[in-house]
Amino acid sequence: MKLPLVGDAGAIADHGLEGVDHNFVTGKLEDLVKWSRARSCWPATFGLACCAIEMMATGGAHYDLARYGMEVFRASPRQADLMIVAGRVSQKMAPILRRIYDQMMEPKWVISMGVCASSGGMFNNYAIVQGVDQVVPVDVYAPGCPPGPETLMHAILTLHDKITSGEITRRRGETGAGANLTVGQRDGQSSTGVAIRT
Amino acid sequence: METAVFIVCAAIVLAGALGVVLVRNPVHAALSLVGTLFGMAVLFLNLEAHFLAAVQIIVYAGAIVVLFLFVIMLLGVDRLEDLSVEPITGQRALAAIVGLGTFGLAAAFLATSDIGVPGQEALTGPVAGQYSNLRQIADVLFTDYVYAFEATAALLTISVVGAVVMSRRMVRSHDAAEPETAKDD
Amino acid sequence: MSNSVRHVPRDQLVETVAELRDEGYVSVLDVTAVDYLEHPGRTDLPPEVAPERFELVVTLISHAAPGRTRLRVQVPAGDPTVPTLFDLYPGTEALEREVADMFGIVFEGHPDPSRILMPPDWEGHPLRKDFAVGHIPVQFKATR
Amino acid sequence: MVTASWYLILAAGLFTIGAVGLLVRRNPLIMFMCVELMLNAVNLTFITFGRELGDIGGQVSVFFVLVVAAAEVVVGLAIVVAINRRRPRATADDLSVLRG
Amino acid sequence: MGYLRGFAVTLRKLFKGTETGRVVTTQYPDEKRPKPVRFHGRHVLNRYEDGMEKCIGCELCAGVCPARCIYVRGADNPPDDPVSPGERFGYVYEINYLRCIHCDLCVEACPTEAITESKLFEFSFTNRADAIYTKDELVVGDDGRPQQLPWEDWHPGDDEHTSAWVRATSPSGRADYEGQVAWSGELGYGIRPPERGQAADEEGDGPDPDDRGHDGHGGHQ
Amino acid sequence: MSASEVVAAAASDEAVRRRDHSAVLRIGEDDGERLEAEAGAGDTRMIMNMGPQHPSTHGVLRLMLEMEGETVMRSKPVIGYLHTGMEKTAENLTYLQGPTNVTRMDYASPLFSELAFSLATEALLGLEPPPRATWIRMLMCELNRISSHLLFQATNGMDIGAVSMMIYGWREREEALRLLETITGLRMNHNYIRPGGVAADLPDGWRDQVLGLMDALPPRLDEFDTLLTGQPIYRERLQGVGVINSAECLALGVTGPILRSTGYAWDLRRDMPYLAYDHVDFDVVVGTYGDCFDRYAIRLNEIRESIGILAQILDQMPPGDYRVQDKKVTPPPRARIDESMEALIHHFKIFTEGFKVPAGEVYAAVESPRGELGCYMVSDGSSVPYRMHIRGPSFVNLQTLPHLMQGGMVADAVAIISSVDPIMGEVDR
Amino acid sequence: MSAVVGPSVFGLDPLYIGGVGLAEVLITLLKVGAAFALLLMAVMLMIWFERKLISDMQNRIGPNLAGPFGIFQTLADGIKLFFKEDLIPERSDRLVFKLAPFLSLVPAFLVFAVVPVGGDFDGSDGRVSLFGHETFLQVSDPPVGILLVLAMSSVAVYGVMLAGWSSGSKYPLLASVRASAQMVSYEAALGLSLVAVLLKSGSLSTNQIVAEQSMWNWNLWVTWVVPMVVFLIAATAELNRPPFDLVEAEQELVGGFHTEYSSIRFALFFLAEFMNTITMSAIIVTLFLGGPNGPDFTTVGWLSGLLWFFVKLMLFLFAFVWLRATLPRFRYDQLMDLGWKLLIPLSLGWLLVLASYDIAGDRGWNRAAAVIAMLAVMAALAGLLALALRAARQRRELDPQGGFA
Repeated sequence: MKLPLVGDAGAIADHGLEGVDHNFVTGKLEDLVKWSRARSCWPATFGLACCAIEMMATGGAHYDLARYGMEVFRASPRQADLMIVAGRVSQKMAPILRRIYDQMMEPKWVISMGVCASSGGMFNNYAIVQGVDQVVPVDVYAPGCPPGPETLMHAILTLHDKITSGEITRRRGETGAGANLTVGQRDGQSSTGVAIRT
Repeated sequence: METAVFIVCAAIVLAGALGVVLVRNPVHAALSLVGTLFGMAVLFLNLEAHFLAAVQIIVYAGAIVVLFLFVIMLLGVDRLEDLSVEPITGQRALAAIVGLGTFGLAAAFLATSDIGVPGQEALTGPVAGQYSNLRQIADVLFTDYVYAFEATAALLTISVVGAVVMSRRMVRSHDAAEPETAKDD
Repeated sequence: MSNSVRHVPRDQLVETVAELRDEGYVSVLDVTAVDYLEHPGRTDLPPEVAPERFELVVTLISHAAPGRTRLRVQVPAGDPTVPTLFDLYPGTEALEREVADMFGIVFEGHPDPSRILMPPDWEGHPLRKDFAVGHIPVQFKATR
Repeated sequence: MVTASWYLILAAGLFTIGAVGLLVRRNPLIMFMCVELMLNAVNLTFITFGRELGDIGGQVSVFFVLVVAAAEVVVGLAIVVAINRRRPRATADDLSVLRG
Repeated sequence: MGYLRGFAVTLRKLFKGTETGRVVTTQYPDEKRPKPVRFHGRHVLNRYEDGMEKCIGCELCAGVCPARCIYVRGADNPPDDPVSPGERFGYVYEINYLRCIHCDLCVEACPTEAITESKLFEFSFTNRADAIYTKDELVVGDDGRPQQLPWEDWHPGDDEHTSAWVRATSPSGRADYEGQVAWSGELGYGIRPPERGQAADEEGDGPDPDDRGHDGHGGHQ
Repeated sequence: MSASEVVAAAASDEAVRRRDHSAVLRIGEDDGERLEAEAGAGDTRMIMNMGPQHPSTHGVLRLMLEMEGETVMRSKPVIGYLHTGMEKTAENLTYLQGPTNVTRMDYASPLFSELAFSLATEALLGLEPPPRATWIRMLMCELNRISSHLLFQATNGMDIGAVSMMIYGWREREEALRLLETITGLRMNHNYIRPGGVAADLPDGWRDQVLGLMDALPPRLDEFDTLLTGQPIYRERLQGVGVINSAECLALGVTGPILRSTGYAWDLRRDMPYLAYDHVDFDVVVGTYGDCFDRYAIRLNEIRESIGILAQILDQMPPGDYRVQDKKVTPPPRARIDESMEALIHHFKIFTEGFKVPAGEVYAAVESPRGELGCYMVSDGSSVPYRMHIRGPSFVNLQTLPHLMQGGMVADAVAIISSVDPIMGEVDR
Repeated sequence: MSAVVGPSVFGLDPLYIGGVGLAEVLITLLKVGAAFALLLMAVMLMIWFERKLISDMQNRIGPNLAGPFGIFQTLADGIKLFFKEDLIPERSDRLVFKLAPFLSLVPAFLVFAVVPVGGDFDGSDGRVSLFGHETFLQVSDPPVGILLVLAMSSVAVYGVMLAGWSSGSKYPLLASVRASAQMVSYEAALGLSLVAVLLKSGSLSTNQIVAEQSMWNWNLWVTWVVPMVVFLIAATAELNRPPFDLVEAEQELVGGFHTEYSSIRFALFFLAEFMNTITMSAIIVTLFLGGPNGPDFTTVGWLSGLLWFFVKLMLFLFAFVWLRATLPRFRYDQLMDLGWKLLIPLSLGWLLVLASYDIAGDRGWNRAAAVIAMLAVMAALAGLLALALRAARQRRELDPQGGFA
């Protein structure tokens, strides 16, 4: 069914915003939606280790994530848009992390905060998943151990930029969208490192 | 207008009532009951009983059905009832006969007789008296029926005390007792 | 303030701890173990103690006369079992579970002998010396 | 035009449904709800008649019915809770334990 | 009335002029919190004042790194166009910032003060490859200032002090070596002054005249 | 209660043990759902999983709660979700690199882990760090204790539902962190206290900044008092919740504020002094009832005591070396490298293979904000610890959870977890 | 459409006195539309206001990047939620799950219908002239207005309760059980504190009640403050606002009843919560602070009423945020204790005191003496209650299984 100004209804139902025909009206609408997603990016309360403390400190008065409309830490993954993997992900935690990611609703984003989450950091050993991107697709990596609040904010702003420019959605589109993204081997880790038990 | 309201509400009331009887899930049954009660409340409005319409919602929908739901959730008895088994043979047939009989009798009585329904004309004008509905009820309630009224107060108090005593746990005394009292207002 | 070390045979561990408890050692602070598989040579053991692969280390503290006592128990690799101290000090529960998880030393009589840190289906005991660290190469551009 | 008979027939129907439900269902909670249906049917009758006869007494009676219904539900549900504590999955058939 | 006294506390915060009501937020990215002198940021590879690179490819930094995040390969200096003043230079120098924990052991280990840390900590990557900094990205530019990569957020003044200089030039615990200059000059900056150390302690603590960044500690001035 | 009486109570009190069995839910980690399915529908007890991703479990603690309605009957803490293999990692890092590893255990008070590690190493080496190093360590530890307890105030406020308290706690902690950052260059995980001393001398202007913090904090603490301590709702939430007594604490090996909340004054700083704590004067804060409120009040007042200690440290801070001057342990000053070939060789040796530590085994302990933080270290004579074990106070304290929670409600469970103040990095290591 | 139905359904609004024609229907529709739009705008601003104010109380800035001063923050949240993926959990009861958000939203709006937002009540009954028709500045003024408020607030519990139950998981279910107990309990206190107002006003119509409080003759003073305090506390509990937000206590129950909700359905809950906050504040203003009453300072009569109403509304919205910023959360049993053992007896007792004052006036007795005597009786009863509670607590503590050491 063809809708005026918007495009084919079936395509929209199947692909959401991506299925919308591009013209002036929908273009503006898409911009508006992207703006709102960037401006209202609610993080899940998902703290693991040292980085979680810094993540909370970022919400504190000195840095104030609320300025970006992000003080709404949602305990329920269903309502969260952004998962900040803050800290080292152990082999025991990885399946749970993945489950929580799967519980989040599209569109969703992941920031890998700190080197332990990003690649295992200095804990290059049996217990730690060497990079959370083996478990969930990561959009932005924040370096540091732990990253300072400003580093985290930089990562968040980077993410906002990517959301506004649509780059992430495009990338997801190319590699197999969202949760089904198959993550390649990284950092020399064998792919047998993590067994997802969900 | 009044006819339309009546028809719609009657449909809601009957559908809700059938829902209570036919639905397997107790929570759905309670929701159907709420539907019936709302329909009734509107019918009450149609009959110029404003006060009772509001009280109907406050007491029935706001307290009694909430209490039902509370008990259903508290006890976790929201499992589906197996309606395929008939506990007593012939019970349903009998119930259907009795039900239809009752309804038939009442309907036939109403249709044929002219007693009790002095005017089969439209129910429009206000109930006798120049005061508001609420004022009228209050006048009667606190004069003619004042002893009955006091008796209901006693009844409520006694039932609350009884409920608390009954639902108390034998072993653990201090929890879960309070919520059960949350029902009479 | 004193710190002392006592070497205790495995079968006397419980009695020794009970004695220490009566002497005023109010708490077991720590239960841990060491895997001496790759140790080049142990010089700190008294002659009467035969070195074994595992050594259980129990640290107790006395508050009345402030001091700690460390009990060192040799546990052979072939039979890594030790009686539990849970009945004397319930606070050893988690500590013993950790040792069991990390070293594979079995505590007989422990109320909950399950893994504590590693996932329940994990194979191996990470702190044993023959368990590999699991190091992987770090990613660099020049080593591609 | 809606006449009193309409209301009365509706009440009769409602009462019938409640009565049948009470006879058929075994879940004590649902049986309670059926009782409420029957009470509501009676309330409707009261108000209709009160309206017809121009007597506020009908509404007063409904008021008392409401209060008694509330009391009845309080006690009834307390019994259900108490029984359920002792015998989970009880149906109305099991309530014969209440007999001495 | 304990119930009510708490309300005064929260209400007082509404008066922005007072000390308790002061807004302490730093509005990143428009403004940045001033970083202390010793702040550990991302690394830079320094050059001598004549433009030669300080790194001699000795791999001490790589060896001491607990995260093994530094990869160095030395090579002999080409005699006609030497990169560093010594025999060898860092031919390959990479730091994997998804491993680096900013402990600064590399800075302490470096015998030539070649690697120090800047005050830049505002960077993040959308790509793992970006996180591996190569020597071209780490080494300071011709003006002695760190290079700015697209994903880094440098504010004016961030490049002033490639800090952790203090650890690189640590007197290793000896009080009598404090304040001694025993290091070489640096492209664009010359010889950096040391911290005053315990000398300042005895003189009494005035704020350092050349203001090295500890002015930013909101709330306690 | 004197120590001996407590011992007697602990020895004879079989009730402690009995309650043990009833308070701890002894089922496997994955058994919850199975048991749930097996239980009849009328069984009002249900097994609820709290965590590992739950807003109030402080990271990744998972609790299996057996509940009846809202009442917690038995419970079992399930840990290991943050197991990092730090003890294994320590066996691959030299003594010089060691602090970078241990500092990441208790990330709320990283300096204490570094201190315990350094004290153990120094004990094996037979070294005594110079006095200035000792006093700097004390200064840093007390600052860290303040920031750690402020963190507790924030998270405790958050768990009880006082949103402003959370932000205030973070705000004050940020001030303390900035001071730590000025001194060590990092906000957390400092790698500052090393075997043999500290990594760097105190920076210019440190005294003013410490004084500034000491001036700024007390009025803020009074604010906390108004906002929470004097708040009847808050007291109701915490008083009489999660009660434990001294005998139980000792039997469970509990240390720190939880032990002190029972009225049992035991603080390693006073009773088994390390560093120079015998040269400063401070009170050991104790509670009376052993409930959540006492634990909160102890932490709040320990901040005040720490401020008092800071004042004394400022007065007594000696000049001199801040690292032990042993060529084998401490790298030479930068100025010596150019002068002396020997110094250069030492520099290279220390940074490539580290320093060798005589064979032996040792246990050193400090009073961290959560209790006794011990480091057990075995050396085989090489430059890498043969075995390094940290006795984490949170790990042991966590065992009290089932006992504290029994009979409470879910909301109490949250308050209790908060009052135990576990740092999961140190629990799971 | 018969003229006779009008008054029975639409109450006493002078708009319908002369019969209902097209203009009247249009005006009514306009009022409904305006009220709805107003309420939506108010919710948007309220959420922003709350976030900004709470930030101010915490030395922060709060949302300031979405639009000027971050005023479009709520808009961004709304649009984002609208375009987010929706999910109905597998174990849920689909029908009820979908129904619940609307059950919570509709009563929130309906209550607002009886609030007179403006009008000149100084001497008159607040009618204003709209397009040449006399009407009230409220959507409807039923003769049982206050009962409608009570009815709607008691129906509001369904949304929360059914949302929790239908999600099919444990935390929401616990929240449901909490919600039903909490809201039903506080309903009683809410109703009883209202009775004091009814006693003084002698009417259930909101318009009447406001008209009774012309200028400064507010029910706040007339009922001697206590009923308003009780009402405010009970309303906070009814609204599930902190410190009574046990139903969605994040620290205990993750998200509470809306844990499993996402996307637009969650937004509806969000909307309902704040809409309820606004309508409840409006009700307090109407009942106790004289609604739009206040000195007239504009030339257009009804405008100053609107302004006064808005100012008073802001006062309560501020109070709700202030409560949130300051107080820690109650525990379930404390909440019940507060409701049953303090608020209900207090409002009941206060009612008796007020009644004794009135009766003494009617009978020509000494009013002060009557009130003092009544207060003495109340104090004695309170003492008895306290004694009973203490005895109960002592017995509970002696109970070996009930307490904890």
